[in-house]
Amino acid sequence: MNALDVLLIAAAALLALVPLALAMGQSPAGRWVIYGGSLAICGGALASALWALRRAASWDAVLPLGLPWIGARFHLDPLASAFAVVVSLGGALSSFYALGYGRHEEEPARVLPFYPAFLAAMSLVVLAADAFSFLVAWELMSLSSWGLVMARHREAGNARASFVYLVMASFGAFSLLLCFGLLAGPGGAYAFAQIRAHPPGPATAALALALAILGAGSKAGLVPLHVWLPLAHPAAPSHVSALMSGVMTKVAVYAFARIVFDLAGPPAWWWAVAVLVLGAITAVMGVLQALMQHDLKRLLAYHTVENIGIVFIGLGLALAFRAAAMPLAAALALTAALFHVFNHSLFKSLLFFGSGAVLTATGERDMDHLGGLIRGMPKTALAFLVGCIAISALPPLNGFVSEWLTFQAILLSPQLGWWALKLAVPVVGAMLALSAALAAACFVKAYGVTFLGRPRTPAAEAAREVDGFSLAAMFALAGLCVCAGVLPGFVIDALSPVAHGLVGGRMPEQASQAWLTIVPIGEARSSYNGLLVLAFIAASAGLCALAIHAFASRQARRAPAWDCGTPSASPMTQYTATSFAQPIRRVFGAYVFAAREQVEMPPPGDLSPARFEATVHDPIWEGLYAPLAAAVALAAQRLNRLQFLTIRAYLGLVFLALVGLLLVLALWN
Amino acid sequence: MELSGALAIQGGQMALVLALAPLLTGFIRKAKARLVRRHGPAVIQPYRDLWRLMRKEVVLAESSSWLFRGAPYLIFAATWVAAALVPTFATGLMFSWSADLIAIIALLGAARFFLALAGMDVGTSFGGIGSSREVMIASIAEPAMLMVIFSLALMAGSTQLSTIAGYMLSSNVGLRVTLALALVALIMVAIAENARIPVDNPATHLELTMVHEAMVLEYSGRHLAVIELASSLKLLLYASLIGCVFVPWGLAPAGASWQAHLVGIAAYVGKLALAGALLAVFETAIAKMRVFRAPAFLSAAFMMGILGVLLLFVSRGGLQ
Amino acid sequence: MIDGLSFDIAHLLAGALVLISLLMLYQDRLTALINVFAAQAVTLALSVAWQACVQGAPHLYITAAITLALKAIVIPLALHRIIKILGIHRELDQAVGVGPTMLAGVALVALALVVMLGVTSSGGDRIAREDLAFALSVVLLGLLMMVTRRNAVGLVVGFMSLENGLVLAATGARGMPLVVEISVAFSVLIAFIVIGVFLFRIRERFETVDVAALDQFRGDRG
Amino acid sequence: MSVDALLAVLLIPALAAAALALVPGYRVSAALNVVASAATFVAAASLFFTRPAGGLYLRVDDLSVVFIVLSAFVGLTTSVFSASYIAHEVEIGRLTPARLRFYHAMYQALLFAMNLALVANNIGLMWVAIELATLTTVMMVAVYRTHEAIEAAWKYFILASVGIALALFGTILVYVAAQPVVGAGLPGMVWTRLIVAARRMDPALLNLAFVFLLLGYGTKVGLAPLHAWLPDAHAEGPTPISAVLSGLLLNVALYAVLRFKMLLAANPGAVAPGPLMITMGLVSLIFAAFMLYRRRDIKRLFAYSSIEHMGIIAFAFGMGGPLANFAGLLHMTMHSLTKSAIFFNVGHVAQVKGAQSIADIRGLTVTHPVLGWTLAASVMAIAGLPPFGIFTSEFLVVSSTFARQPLLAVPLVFGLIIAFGALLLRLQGLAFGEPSPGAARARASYLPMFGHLALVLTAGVFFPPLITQWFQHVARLLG
Repeated sequence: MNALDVLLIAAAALLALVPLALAMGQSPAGRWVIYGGSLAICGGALASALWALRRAASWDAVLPLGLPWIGARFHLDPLASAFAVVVSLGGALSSFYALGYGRHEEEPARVLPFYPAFLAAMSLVVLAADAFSFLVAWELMSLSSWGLVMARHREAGNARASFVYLVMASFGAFSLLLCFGLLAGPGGAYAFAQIRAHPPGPATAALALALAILGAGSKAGLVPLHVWLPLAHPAAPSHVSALMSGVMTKVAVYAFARIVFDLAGPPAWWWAVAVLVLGAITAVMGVLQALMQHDLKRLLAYHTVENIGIVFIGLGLALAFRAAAMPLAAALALTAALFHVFNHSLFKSLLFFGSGAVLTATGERDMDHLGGLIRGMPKTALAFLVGCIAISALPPLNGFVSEWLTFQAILLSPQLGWWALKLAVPVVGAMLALSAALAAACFVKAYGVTFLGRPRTPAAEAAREVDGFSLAAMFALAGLCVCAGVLPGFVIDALSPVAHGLVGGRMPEQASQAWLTIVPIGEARSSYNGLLVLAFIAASAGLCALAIHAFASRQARRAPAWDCGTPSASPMTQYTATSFAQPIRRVFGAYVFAAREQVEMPPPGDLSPARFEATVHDPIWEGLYAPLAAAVALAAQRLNRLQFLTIRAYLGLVFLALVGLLLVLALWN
Repeated sequence: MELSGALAIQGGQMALVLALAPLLTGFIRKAKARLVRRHGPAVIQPYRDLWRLMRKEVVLAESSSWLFRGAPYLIFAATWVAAALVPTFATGLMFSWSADLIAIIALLGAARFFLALAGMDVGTSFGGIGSSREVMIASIAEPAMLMVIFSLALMAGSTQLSTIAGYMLSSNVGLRVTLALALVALIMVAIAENARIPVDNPATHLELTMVHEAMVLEYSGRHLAVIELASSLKLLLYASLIGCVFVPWGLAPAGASWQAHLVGIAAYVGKLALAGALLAVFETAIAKMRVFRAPAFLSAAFMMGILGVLLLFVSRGGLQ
Repeated sequence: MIDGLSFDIAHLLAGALVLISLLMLYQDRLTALINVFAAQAVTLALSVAWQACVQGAPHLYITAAITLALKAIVIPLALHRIIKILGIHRELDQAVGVGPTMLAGVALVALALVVMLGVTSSGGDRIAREDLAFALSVVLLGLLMMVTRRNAVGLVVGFMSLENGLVLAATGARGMPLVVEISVAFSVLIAFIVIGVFLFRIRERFETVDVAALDQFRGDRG
Repeated sequence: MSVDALLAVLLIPALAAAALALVPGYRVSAALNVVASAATFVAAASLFFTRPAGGLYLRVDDLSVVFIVLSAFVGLTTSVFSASYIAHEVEIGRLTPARLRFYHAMYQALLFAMNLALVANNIGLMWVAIELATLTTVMMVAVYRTHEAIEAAWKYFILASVGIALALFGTILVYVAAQPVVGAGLPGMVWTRLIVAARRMDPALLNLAFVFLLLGYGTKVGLAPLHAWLPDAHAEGPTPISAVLSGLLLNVALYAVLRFKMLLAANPGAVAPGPLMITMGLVSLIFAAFMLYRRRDIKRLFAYSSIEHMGIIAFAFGMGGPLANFAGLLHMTMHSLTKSAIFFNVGHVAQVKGAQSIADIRGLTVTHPVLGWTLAASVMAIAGLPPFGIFTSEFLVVSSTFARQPLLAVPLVFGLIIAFGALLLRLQGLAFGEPSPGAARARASYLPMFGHLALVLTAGVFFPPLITQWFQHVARLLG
């Protein structure tokens, strides 16, 4: 029984949990059975996926399902195993988290049946090796996550969120469907093996790329296809939000990589331009939108958009290098992208778990009603802090490593011969740097407003630490973030067969480097050692603390905050999320989202409070989606008149159709 | 021998930067005072301040958390490690390969991250002002800095500072537009990052204009001492960065004789003095700008950085 | 055995049918309309009978008889009765004025001729061709009448004349099995009965057979 | 034995109709109705294995067997559903036992007519049968005797009769075209003879015939712009009839169109029938998709969805080729099963909520979890999401179309997405949110609904090789 069998059995077992969940959805035992079961299954799947990645081999399986003359084909190669690792790791940890978190679910019967189906669908997408099974799994993924978003169907706005979500999902699915139809050809050769055997011509491949961007991008949240994401991800229960943001978007990245690097044949150089530009725009738009949010979970969702942009920048570079036949550089870029995929799945899950903990402890998602949680829930605060540092790409954590690798890849790109790329890449690099810096700003805001300062509401005041499972899950993720940050070499080595499989090159082996340093290209060129950096920081901080406590006074006295001598009693005078973002809103807002601030000052003598209102708009929604919706509504309204004609008028229609066809014939003769 | 030598250089440098940092600050204060015909404090005043602060007891705001108390040490550590990795008088640093220029800047970013958090921890409106303005400035300064790094890295074919310095020493540099742009951008970024005029005024406590000071407003005693030390370290770091990259003469190559290293130290001190003097002159010459002019100032630096990189991309095939 | 004369006669009768259809379009009074329809039925019966003797197909006589009995006598009488019973206003209002209707009718006949003659230019015997052309025009005219008459009786009559066109076509087709004519007649009968049933129920519900009155009871308004 | 099967398919419903016209008690007649339908289904299924030799009037071939078995099956499940459903209608007094006797007789008559149309070897006979089916359904639509019901029936009747007339004219034209080749008299209408001789017929005449047949039978199929009768007939008739209309009658009419399409396809000179069907299919699809948005009545909503799917099926058969034809057959089967399941469900919902208007039905998953989630599942199925069978057919249609005629796939996908949005919007309103009053338990049997959904689900995941080969064979027949 090989690794693929294990993964397939795991998926089947997850699906088998669904009827069980339907049966015992109401009983309290259901939570333990379903989440515990998913945890065990995902654990097994994770083990075998890791083993498969280590072996760097590939397996095939065909089941007598799906399209009868093709069967349901499954294939496990390094790429698939890498993403299987991401999927099963995320699944295992969120199941573990949910063991505790699920207790607070009002209607568990609406969550439990969909949850294992969602996990199974995601892993099946990664394993599928023919267009039909792929799309079935893909749509199942959308459908089950839709059900999970609908779990809180009574809350205002969730219906709209899930509606937009599923419509966008079906749009994406249709794009992928067209893409596969194109690649498979009129004969219907839907198996990936057949597609690989007959690579498409340049025009076809270009069209396929466009469709892949539409299909995978709409699921991953590429601007301008991202609008559903910040609506749907926060609406789901937090462990599901973690899965949707941390894992499902990665499955979309997998789909893109599979199609563009594996199925669509050799790339043309301008593909890279398209992907790079999209990625850069996505990264910057995502983080700027995130900065404007004051709903914690929505902020995180917008950050998913940003990180997807970073991943696509890496993929775009890989495409460029591959088109330029520079396998080593391509391997570097691709590894950077995949590394970031892995990292993001870690810290985004961690952050969503944290937000879930905050939600259970306070019942609040709005940061402007929180604050000071670091005292009520110090452990959660610590874990969340690790996540914030990681996502802000600060050393020595993992987020920094993947962005560092991406930068290294960008620094290789002057060797690319094409002018468009020569012009695009530096700008893309600049936007990447900008988004990284803005991300740090955004998480200073998120963490500072939520966990630091003084509590803004009684709910925040009364917040207490959450249950052990949640904490354990969060600290496990935090630990993984640190490990991936200080020992990146092992991750890079693990990813090298993937890069070799897709772009034919591999990075130098890292684990053998002295002091576990990572050296992407050459010693003299660039190197980074997270372990040493961490050690140095720890050492010098400790040294400094020791010295201080040795020579300096140790007395400390508690006193009211000084605040320039004007301490303010009310915690509402603290900076809120909105006011914290104000400087950046002033700098970028005017261009990017037509931010408007109006102040209503009462006339002198009037005692009514002054009102300050800041509004930001999503230009993409208003410029693209609202008009579309309006057009559809208008067409529906106009056509609807046809429902109320008289019988004579309907006969008239028949009559006209007849005469028209006769005319056609008369002309055709 | 080789290893121990490198270790010695590394250790020496760590000690040196720590020792010189307050001196540079004091020197600049003195020079500024002189320039406006004041007598000004002694050059070693910063040492005295630090010592006095350390002896004082710490007054913690009631609403402050463990993060508030831990942050100063982390800030200091990150800054110190960064400063320790910038070649000051010799390139043969033992651990220079453990973090390249990008990582060094990121370390400073980490320090700023914690500083901003600390500013928000007490929950006062001034802390909020400081943090939000700081991150706003940083969010443009960091990309600008990265653009500078790009131009340097593309020319030197490496992001390792020692390699870059070596490349600058080598003959095949010549005068480059990119280099000039990078230098200007780097100086502008350095000014902003170190909260100097015209972006910020380290001496002010006028609520509405302060940025850096607003964040550390609640600190006192040893914490404040550590933070002050960290910020002067940062200033020193930027000064030595500019020196190492743009005027690398006198840097002792790896494995050079001890005389060479002495020369290097001398040259380094000279560079610092020059930089300090120039900064003082500059700060006295111009006035501070409004907070919301700062983005424009930094965007200019950013644009120059991008321009430099573009020039490199277009002008040649890049590094092999 | 098809000689010029027989062809001319068949042609004449078929043409007459088309002409009467146009006449029906011209009518604006219910009773007159019904009478003209009866006349068309008679003509049809004649033409069917002629086809019977031309093709030497005796079973067509039956068809002729059925047509005569049903469409020329029974149905017109029934319609007259219905009009009396329901006491509908005699004027039947047209959705489209007579002039345009006539023009449209002529255009339709032209279209039918073009299509059909263009079609059967390749072989096929001539009577069938001509008759098909005329039958098609009768069908189209009947449909046009259903479309332009607001009144339910007008609707029924239009439908009938449409069926007349079908019968003409069917008989024109040489050796078409009897089963078809019977089914035609059968269907027409059923059609008529059902329509009648509906007219009565409609009357007891709406006091009128004006189709427009039905429309205000359409579900899913607004 | 085998010939008996062929006759049985016709005789059982015919006799049952006669018998049911006499039986007074509605419970007995309902039971009898089920029994007769079951017997018919058995006979139909046996046709699958033993193929009786055809005559000049009747015969069964591979194409028609698919339709017969399908219609017999849906006829059976619907009779089961109707047995329990109608009882409730009588209790609340919407129907009188007298009307019920009529209803049951008509039900069997309808099955008879449809089977006749499917086994007819004579195009005249087929025409008669389809006309009979139409008239019976007209009667059943009117059975409630409400204003709306009568109005719907009237509209249905008028439009249908015009369609019938056009179809007859087309049939006559076919005969006229065949007569010089096949010879006058009965043979000129026998299907088996026609298809052989089609190559030598006058192509121009065939074109003309096909125009009339497409419009005539297309009226029954419910293709826009000939669709007008369909929504009201579905909405105002009894729910079992809505199920039968969508599940069966449309298919039978489509079967007729397909027959003549094969005739044209066999003739090299004739205009390709494909483009006509593709055009009407796309028009129906997109038109219905937009019409879905402003529906107030739940049954009318799904009636429009039937128009949409008939459009897709017509499109698929218009595209032709093994893949598209296979997809067309599959889609037709799956649509019949799913749509009738939806109408069963809607029937239950309308009974428990006492309302048929979408505005009055909310939060079903809260008050009636089984009904609500089943409705959600079946709407997802009809909207073409996996793991349900319709996804398979849409997958094949869209992908093969895009590979062959990319420009045609664009409007197709456009229509599908528009329709999906509308259905999803309505579903979320119906099944989720704050529930509307009305928590009565549904009394009718869920069995048919679950049975259909189970079949659709199975077909979506696993498609039996036997049926696959069968469909592929038929798809090749359709050319």
